[in-house]
Amino acid sequence: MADETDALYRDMLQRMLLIRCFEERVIELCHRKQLEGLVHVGIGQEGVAVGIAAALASGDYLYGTHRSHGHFLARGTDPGRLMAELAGKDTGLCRGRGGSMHIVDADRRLMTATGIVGGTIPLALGTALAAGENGDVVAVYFGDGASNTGSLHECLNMAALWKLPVVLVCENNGYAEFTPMSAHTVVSHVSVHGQPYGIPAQIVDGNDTLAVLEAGRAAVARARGGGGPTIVECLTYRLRGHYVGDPAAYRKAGEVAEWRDKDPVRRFTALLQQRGTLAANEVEAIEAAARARVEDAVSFMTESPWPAPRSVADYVYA
Amino acid sequence: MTQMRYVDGLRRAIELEMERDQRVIVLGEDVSVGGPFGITAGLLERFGDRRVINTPISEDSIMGLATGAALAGKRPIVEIMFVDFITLAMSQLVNHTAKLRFMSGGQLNVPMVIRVQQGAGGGWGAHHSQSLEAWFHHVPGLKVVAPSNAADALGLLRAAIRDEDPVLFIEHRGLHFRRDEVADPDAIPELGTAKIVRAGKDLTIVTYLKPVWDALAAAAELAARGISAEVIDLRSLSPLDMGTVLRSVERTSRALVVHEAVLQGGLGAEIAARIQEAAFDWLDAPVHRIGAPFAPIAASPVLEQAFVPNAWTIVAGVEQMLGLAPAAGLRAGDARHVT
Amino acid sequence: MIQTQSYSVEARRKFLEQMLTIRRAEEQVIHFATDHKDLIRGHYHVYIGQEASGIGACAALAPDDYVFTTHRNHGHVIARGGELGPVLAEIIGRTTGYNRGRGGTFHVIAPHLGILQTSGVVGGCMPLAAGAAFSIRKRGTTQVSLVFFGDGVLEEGAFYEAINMASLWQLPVVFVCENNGVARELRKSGQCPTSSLAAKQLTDIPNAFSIPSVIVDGADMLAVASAMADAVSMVRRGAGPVFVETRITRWPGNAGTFPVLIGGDYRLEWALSPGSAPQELQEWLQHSDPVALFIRSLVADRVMTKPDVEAMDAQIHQAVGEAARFALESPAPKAEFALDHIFA
Amino acid sequence: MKEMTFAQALALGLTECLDRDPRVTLFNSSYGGLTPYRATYGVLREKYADRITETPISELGYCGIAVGAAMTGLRPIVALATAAFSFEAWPQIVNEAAVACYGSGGQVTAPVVFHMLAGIRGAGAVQHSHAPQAMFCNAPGLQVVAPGSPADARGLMRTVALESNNPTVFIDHQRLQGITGQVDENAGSMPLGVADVKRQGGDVTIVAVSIMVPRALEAAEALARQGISAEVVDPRTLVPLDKATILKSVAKTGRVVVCDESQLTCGVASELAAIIAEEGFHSLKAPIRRVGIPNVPIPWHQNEEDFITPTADKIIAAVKTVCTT
Repeated sequence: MADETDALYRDMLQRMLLIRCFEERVIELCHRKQLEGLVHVGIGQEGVAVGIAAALASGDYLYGTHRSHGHFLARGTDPGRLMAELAGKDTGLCRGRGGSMHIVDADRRLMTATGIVGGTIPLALGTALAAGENGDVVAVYFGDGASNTGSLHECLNMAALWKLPVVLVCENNGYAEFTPMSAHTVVSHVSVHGQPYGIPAQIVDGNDTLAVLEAGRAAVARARGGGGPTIVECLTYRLRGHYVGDPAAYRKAGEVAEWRDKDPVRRFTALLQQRGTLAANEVEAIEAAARARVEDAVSFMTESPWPAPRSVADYVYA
Repeated sequence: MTQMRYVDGLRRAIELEMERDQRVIVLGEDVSVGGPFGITAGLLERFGDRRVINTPISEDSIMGLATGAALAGKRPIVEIMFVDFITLAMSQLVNHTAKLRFMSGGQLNVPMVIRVQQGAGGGWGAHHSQSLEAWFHHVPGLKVVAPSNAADALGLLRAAIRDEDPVLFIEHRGLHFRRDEVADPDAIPELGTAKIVRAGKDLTIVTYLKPVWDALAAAAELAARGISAEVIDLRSLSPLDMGTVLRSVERTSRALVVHEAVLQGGLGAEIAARIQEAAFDWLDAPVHRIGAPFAPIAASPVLEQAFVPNAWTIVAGVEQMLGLAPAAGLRAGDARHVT
Repeated sequence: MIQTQSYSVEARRKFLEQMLTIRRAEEQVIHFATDHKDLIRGHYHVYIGQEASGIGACAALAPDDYVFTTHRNHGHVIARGGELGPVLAEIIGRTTGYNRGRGGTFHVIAPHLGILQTSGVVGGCMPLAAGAAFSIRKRGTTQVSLVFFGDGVLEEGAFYEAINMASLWQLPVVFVCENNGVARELRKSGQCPTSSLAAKQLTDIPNAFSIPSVIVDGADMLAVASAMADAVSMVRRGAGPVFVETRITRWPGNAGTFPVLIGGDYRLEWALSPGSAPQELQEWLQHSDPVALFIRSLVADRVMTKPDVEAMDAQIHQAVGEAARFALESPAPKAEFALDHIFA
Repeated sequence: MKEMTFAQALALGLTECLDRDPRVTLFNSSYGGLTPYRATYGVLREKYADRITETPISELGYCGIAVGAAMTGLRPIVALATAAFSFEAWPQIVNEAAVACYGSGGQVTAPVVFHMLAGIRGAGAVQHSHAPQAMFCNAPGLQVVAPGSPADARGLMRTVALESNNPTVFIDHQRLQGITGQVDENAGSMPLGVADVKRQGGDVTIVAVSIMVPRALEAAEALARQGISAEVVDPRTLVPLDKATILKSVAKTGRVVVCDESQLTCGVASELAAIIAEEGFHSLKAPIRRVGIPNVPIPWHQNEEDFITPTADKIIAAVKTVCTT
């Protein structure tokens, strides 16, 4: 049992470091103009991505947001094909159609990310309606910004009404795009909106990876057991701007530093060392391995061919 | 040869496909009681509430929800009660339903049907009488079907349900209760095939939905005056069967496009533009368009009638094209007010 | 719960007059639809059984306040002071109607009464009402914006987006939810979820946005009037938005797709002795019809005698009849008019 | 006369509107973000703090709020960022704003401006590159303006925000922001429904909308060097539309290329081509060609994006076809 747990935790840390290295490299590539377009990174939110992914079974579905690199990597998406998609290469997950905001990895039941705030919540409900019959659960990510969209509220109602097997994971990073939550809504926590419909909420420290895992497991178990939807509100923080290149001047002084101390990767590493899961020198090894995978991903991306412009109309219809 | 009402054709198509394919589900506001036109009546009793699902009044989320169900292997038929209410579902329809196959580079497909009914008649006013097909013809990834009779309502709906892509299935409220001969109840036409419903040699009238019947009435009236009009029922608007249209125009050298939707920016503009592009040298006269004026639809019966093309507006349009004197007692200007 | 205020004899007579006016006008609308072929060709919605809600709300408003409503708007327009002639004329699309026949039954709009839009789209008016309130704030007047809507609106995203911003910006708007499918025993209090809303209590939703709310028995004329007076004065004082749920038991005539006058036009005897009414109506008349309940209380309190009520009703009957004739004799709009007023 | 960029001219127009009329108020969807004012927003925000409302991510809600405010004495401008977000707000724009005047028989007006960045912005991908102008042109009750030069941007903003009492969709384009042009700072507002002949020519008429205007002018220069004299007509406003000026030019040249950066099927170019083909039939010497986006969503990568973008080269190619048939 202990070994199993250790193995799981080690694996989770590997994924967190992979995400961190991947996104740091993405930022670098953007600055070097080797990647372009609107790219959103979730550095500082890896704990949520990995905690939730670990709580889901392989048959479960997951829907993302515009900030989903981490959600996908945590679930095992190949970094090479993801990087290739970010670059718009023919070998990308979506053969260059999607780009950073619109990634899909259907083989891993990562149905879609989206450029529309709150846009995947109804999709997730529908998948829950269909997949629930086979005992599969659907998790969907949304940010605090989405709490002001009508679609979240329409969906809270229907999810509760039909007891759908869906886990609504709110990544509350305190900012809707460029604006602090307090300027957008009167509620203190997004999960408050579930109360009128009797949807239970778990508010967790999103930078405490194990807390996310536990909350995620409980919500998934409840959904699988026919208990209906749960909101898991993860309080976290993106250490970078809204998009790569956003100077993020709108943040309070000291805010970033304060959250750096709560960096989920560092906290989880420390925890694993504490409980003896990792030997002191093991972390470097894991990090080195992650960097190596990211470098492979970059070379895969670089060496991959561009899509043929003439293929532009492919996949509009079957 | 059996007789059938348009609504019966629709219900029959849904029943047949639900029997044939367990993945087919029906969602919408009040579908359990049949909706305002009774089309889904009886389905709940027959197929149960796991396959016939009443939704709240949440159009945008219903659209997204059906899309998500399609992604996970269902074949949803969503009913949006009035096409006007699809305006509340534009975000999901345009940003997800229509695009997921493309966005995912072919990893995903969204086999679903969105059933709507539209059209003037009944004095339901500006929020319940619009004809909006042009918007959706402009959205890549969607197919758009518009049957004018019971046989097509039956056959095309079955084809739409079996299609691998999202199909917006547009019914016309004014046709729901008309009765037609259905030659072959098992026929399932291919989407994107137009049909010549009356052969002629002097001009081609291209139309769809209710105006098909007005065009046929006009053609009969014109025949009495020795003018032979060919009438083409497009049946599906996306994909659009321009081949049939162009072959006809090549023979007649004159084309008139008729629809109930607002003329400006309507499907007629697209068809006219393509005809003049491809058949420029054959044309003896400009491609003429008849459609609704650029205004929302008023409730008053007189005002409503003033919007909608009818047999006389079509006759008047043809007279104008052929440079004929208007028929006795009928000036082109009055035509649209005559019923 | 709300403290029911005491109302003067005049005030109570006025309430009854408005109730009977709406009741008779809506009966006339049903006659338009059923006695004349194609006069009202499409669907239409009547306000019978909901009179107290609209009258109580409008009584609390000042002349320059704004009102937004829905496809079920006839009663609201009349309660707000709409004249019978132009209202009935609009409902049947005549040029003498408030919108010159443009809107018909779905869209009776009366800007001179502050009624700026009656939307046929569920939830369509919610942001508009918040917007009018936004403009009030910006212009610094003491007006309020009031919006009537059915319980179905709580299923629409537009509702949430509007109440979130109304609460966030403390806008002077009164949200009046006419929950018109409530079992009689639940009208005063208790949970009453709707078939397609998971919330056990509608007011929990605005409360989650820190919007204060009140639930009132929509069949109790004076209770509604008091609740609305409190709500409107709170909002006018700058307390931000308030949500009022008026709970209404459906009139049996509204059971089907189209309204039906069970047993013909409403008879005052039915109000005084429900036993004399057709079977299907008796329970409603006994417990849920705001008009019957109010007439009985007026008679019991000796505010009016049976003959007073009959005289008042006779006058209203005549006024509605004249208005109906006016509407029917009014010209239909010219076809060319279809092209007017697309742009200002 | 002063040389300025499109973005500067827009900001100038907007500040003039805010200064001249206290009823003008701005709803901005997010701090800078993707809105048309991203370049100049910092300054605006400082100068007009009380006139600007920063909204939650509730397009449906705040567009409706703007309409309601417009019905009751304000003149709101909504900066809707990318035109894709107009789909969130669709019901309020087409069901409420567009019919307010008509539905009330002319009693209610909704003078609101929905300002959005339409079209291919560069890696906007499938959900941030929409060009819905054709759809708005098919929605009676909406005015649709689409300036293609700095001076027009400023002039039209002044007209729709200060003078017009109708709801207006202001079609803007990310790739117009940097283009420069002469702006007469003393000029007032600009009439709606008056097209502008941006370049005189005798052989062919190029009708160009919004971003296609600079591209058409570039094409015309190149064509001139090859001995083809192209006239460039910019409708400037799509609703109302100045048919006369377009048909006058067609009568002169007999050959037409229509350009708009939106999907071709049922696009703006189709409507313009249909009008010209019908009302200018007898002066046409060759079929009208349309230059637009093929019927696909906008792919993310530059290779594919460039491939479907209607460029000056594509206009040149189309002109050559119509001039050789």
